Amino acid sequence: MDLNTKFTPQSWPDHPETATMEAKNKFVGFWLFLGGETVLFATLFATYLALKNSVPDGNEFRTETLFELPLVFVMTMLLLTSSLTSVYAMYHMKNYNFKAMQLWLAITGFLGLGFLALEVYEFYHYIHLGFTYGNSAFSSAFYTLVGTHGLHVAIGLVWLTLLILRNAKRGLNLYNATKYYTFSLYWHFIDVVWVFIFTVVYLMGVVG
Amino acid sequence: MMKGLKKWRLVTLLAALTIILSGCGEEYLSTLLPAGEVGQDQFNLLLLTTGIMILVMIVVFTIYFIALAKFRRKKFGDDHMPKDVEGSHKLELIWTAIPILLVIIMAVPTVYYTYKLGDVSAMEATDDEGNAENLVVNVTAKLYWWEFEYPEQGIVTAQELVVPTGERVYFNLISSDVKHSFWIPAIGGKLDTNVENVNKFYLTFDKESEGLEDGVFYGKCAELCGPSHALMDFKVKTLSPDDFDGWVAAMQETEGATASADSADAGEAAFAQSCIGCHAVSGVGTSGAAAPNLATYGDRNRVAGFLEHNEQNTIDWIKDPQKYKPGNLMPAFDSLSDEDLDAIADYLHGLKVEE
Amino acid sequence: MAHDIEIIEKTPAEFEYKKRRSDRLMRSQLMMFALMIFMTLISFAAVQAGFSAYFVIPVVLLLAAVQVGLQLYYFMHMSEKGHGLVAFFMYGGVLLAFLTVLAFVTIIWW
Amino acid sequence: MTTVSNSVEQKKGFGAMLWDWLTTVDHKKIGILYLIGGGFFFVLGGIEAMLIRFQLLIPNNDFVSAGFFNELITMHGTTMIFLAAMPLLFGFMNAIVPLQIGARDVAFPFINSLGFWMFFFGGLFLNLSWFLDAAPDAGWTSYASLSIASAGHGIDFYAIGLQIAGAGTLMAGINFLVTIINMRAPGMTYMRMPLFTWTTFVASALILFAFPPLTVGIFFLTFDRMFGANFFDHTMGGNTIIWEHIFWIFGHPEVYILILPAFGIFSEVFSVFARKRLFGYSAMVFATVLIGFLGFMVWAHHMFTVGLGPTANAIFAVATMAIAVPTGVKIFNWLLTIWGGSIKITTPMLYALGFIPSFVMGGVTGVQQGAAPLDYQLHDSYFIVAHFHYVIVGGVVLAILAATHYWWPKMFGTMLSEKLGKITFWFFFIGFHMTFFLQHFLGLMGMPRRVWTYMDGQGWNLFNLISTIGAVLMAIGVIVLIINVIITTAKNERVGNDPWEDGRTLEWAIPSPPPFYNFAQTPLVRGLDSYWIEKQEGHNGYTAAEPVTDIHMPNGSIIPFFMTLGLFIAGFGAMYRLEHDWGLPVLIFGLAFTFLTMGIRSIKDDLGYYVTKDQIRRMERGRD
Repeated sequence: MDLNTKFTPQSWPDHPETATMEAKNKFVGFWLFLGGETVLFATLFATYLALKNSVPDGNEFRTETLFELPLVFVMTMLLLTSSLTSVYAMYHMKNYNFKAMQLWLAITGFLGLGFLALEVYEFYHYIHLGFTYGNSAFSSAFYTLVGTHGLHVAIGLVWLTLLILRNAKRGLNLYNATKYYTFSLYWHFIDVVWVFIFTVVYLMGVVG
Repeated sequence: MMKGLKKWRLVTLLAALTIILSGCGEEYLSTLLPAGEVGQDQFNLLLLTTGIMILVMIVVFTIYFIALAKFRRKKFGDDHMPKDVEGSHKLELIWTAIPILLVIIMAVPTVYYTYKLGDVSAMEATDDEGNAENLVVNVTAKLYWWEFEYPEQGIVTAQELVVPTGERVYFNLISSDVKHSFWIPAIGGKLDTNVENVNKFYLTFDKESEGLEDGVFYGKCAELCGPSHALMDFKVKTLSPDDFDGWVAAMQETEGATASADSADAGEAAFAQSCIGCHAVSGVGTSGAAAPNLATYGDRNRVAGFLEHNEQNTIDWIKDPQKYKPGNLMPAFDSLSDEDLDAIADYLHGLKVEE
Repeated sequence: MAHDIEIIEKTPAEFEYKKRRSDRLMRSQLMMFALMIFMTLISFAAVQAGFSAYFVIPVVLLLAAVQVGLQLYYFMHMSEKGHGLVAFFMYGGVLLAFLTVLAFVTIIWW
Repeated sequence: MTTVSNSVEQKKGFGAMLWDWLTTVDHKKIGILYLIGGGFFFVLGGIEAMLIRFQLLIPNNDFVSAGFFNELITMHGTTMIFLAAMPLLFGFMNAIVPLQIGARDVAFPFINSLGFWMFFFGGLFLNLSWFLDAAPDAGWTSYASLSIASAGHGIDFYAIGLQIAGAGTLMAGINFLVTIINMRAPGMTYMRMPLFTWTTFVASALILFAFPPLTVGIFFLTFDRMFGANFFDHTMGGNTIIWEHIFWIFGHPEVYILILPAFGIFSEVFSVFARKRLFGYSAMVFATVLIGFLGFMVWAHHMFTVGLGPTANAIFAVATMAIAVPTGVKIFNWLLTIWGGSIKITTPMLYALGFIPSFVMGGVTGVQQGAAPLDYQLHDSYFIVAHFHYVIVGGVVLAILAATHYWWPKMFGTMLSEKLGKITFWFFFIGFHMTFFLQHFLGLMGMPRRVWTYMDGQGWNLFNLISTIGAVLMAIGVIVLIINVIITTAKNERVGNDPWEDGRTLEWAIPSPPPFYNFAQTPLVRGLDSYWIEKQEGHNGYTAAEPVTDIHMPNGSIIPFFMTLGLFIAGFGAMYRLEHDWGLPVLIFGLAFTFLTMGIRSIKDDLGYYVTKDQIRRMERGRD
């Protein structure tokens, strides 16, 4: 493959993310990876549900009293919006508008960063209350589930930063179009997982 | 030459016969010689499935050996090109339908027995006066010994389960350290003793153990639980209901029994010095002891569940338990004098509730 | 060179068509986003309003499932051509996920 | 433009050769690496097995200590499943599947190499436990209450080693999936794929869905043991049954991950040496997919005695029995494949013919265990040991040995001795049945599994003695195989494209061993058994789908090796973090090193190189 082939909006293919063999492989492989991730998170969710509110005698921490919905709501909005901004980025990618794509991706990154900061704050707050990782089986399951999601966000941010910086000078080509596209898939997947986290962990936790 | 061949055949036949006959195992330990309703149900299921499976195997092996004999390239020559066959819907339908049928034949009794053996609803049943109708035994598995509590009777014993014949005995099973599994092969199997929940099931003992080689059925731990997993045996004594009532009464009479340091019996005195902190000698109590209850030590069949029941083994065990059951929790009492050890062993082997 | 990607220049008409189509797609995605935000609001509101758990839990779970469907089909384009096998594997994953969760909430009960 | 890489050059120094193997991304070489790695661990696991059998030779034996025995059984199981059977199958998948579908390489050559090194370093990590501290001793299932209670670092080695190796397996699985989905030659539709490719495909799908739960489970175990979590500590609200579920949600599909490729291998062997196409090909494909699917629905049959309650037990019992149906379909299709064929008894065919009765035995006892109430008696007894060895050895190991003989000429260009091969077979086959047949009865006679020793007078002595003798015969068989490999390699008599003369699939249409680019021109596939079709029409070779063009090939890379090395180092840091000061820095250094290599990989473009038309023509001519 040639990195130097220059495209115009007119010659840019309809589906640049699957325009070459390598791209097709990456595309399918990444989707399959997401299929595996589904099962990975399912196991974490299942464990969380089995251990929800399962604490030793005398331990006060329960989902009903611990979680605070306003914070979770803000986090949810940040992440949902970042999902939309990455859709905008892909819209510009398909139209061969490199600058606009980079810009929207940067916005996506900042929203993600905001989400992550709030999550760190949330954990810090709980730990301050005494709800540490080793506090109970419940706390272990909670931090592992939500933390694994947070780790995915963090990895996504590093990936995004590398993408934006690495390609800033050379613009779009068929080599990096797939990379951008798979990143957006990844980011949406993180959002999907969060939808279940705020529903199953927080909303259902507050309801009891 | 012929004679030699015949002899060889005879030897082979005899060897095969020995293997087949010994293939049933020992009466006190083998699932193939069930001595209770549960084991019998399970054995019947074994016979049914084995029958069906042998049928399947006969069909497969017949086709297999005929094909092997008939279609050899040696016969056809190297140039022979067999006809390519894509498949046969009719044949494929047959060998899909028949296995489905066989599976259904096996599935029906499987489901039936699963529910039957899992039915512990009678466990809590009481008669008009509020007495439990059925015998319940609480089993606690520990590293590497078994504790049996009879809550209704208020008694507790260790290593040897004593049960009446001819009735369903219900079990509450739990483990106090790591997971074990409670198995009496000849009576029926098996249920894990988990650490976090009580498992319940029942067994029926239809044969008195007295006539058996050692006078007991063998029980096993069936879940890897550490170095001495292999040695975590227990014994089961099955008595007629009357004898069982007698045993319970005798156990209840040991209430308050203890070892006194001032005793004239040197063994009892030494025992009171070194052992009573962990080992009770009264059969009245509840589960949760740190070490096996020794009220029936003299009645037992084995030392530590597996060593031959004599005083020398008792002494050796006390001196260095780790040597016999690595990883068990009893400290070594090698500082005890030989006289003390002898006396303790004497004393222990005298602890009996049975005549 | 032979192994390079063939570059096909679109005619102005084709290009216009492509642009229109991608704008249309973008608009529908924006709509879906609004829908998702709306559903999230309902979920949070239902919980804050303090309805019975027997009502709230099925509702929020259903809304979550719908949201995920929207993400997969609109944002991740799973309905588009060439996603058949991918969708098969995703559904496989979802089925196993469901089984796992079902098992963990039914047969680990103590 | 870079020219042809060093892989075509001959005569290199040892250093250059080592570098070549460390950096290779060629699927055929990685296949060989898997065979070497898997073979090494297979021998290691075999030695452990022999020690186990010698301990159980006579009652009250104290050949090994109780603690050491538990380490032996744990490492034997873990090694054989994760480090021997699976990698050996991966070896054949890597070497053969791309050839069968007419591809020049796998979809992700770099990740292929990474997957191998992760398997290898994970296995190394696990086995270093023999020399450092203590080996894991809670059984290959590592049930939680015991694995949490186990002192020392044994279980930590298990957790971290398997985590690294498991990640490698997951990568390999995705790689095979994408390869088969995307890289098939023109005309190679799904329903024309050889059965070995099909089973690789389904097994890889199982890997994709089964390994993430294992990853999570092992993380729980790691966190509980090393980082203060409480998933399995019931005094803190934890629950050990969660581990059992997670382990078997992974563990049961794992069995199918092993056995399906074995089915694929035998399907190839039967049809080649019966000189007849596979009977009921589409039914075979369907059965494969169905077995893979059902494989996920039955995990709790490993937990019938846990106390899940009659309803759960009944459901899982019936689901388990249902698997017998597609498996039965397969057995009968194989029988009908040889029926009416022209059976040539070569070594691979001998293994295939030995497989049928052995596997049927293992299969029927599996159905018996599916009957939950009966399983209450069988579970955790020697009956189970007998059953799964009949399935794994009678199915998987026989398949691996068959494949070794069958594909050896394709992979190495020289034939293993048929005579020695048959000697191996008979020793192994007779030894295998001697070892395991009587263990069914030992179990029924009340012998629990995983026992370090047994008392005299329980009626178990004779059968245990016979069993150990059988194990010795198996060991002799393996030794003969090793001798065979050495002799064959020393003699190095070259063979042509199709040394069995009855090859049906594409891999036999190209030279043995194939050139590094596999196919000079992408082949055109015109039906099932495409090489057979060509031969019927008098062609020797394959029909090309394109003119000779430049071929794009990936560059070799040392990065996978270093990436894994970082994780390997980090593993020690994580483990010794609490008792040694150097633990935490080493953990951080290892992870940072891995991230650094990942960064290099993602920032530095690696676009591969081209082999030009002229070079290909020259090489192809030189071969004729």
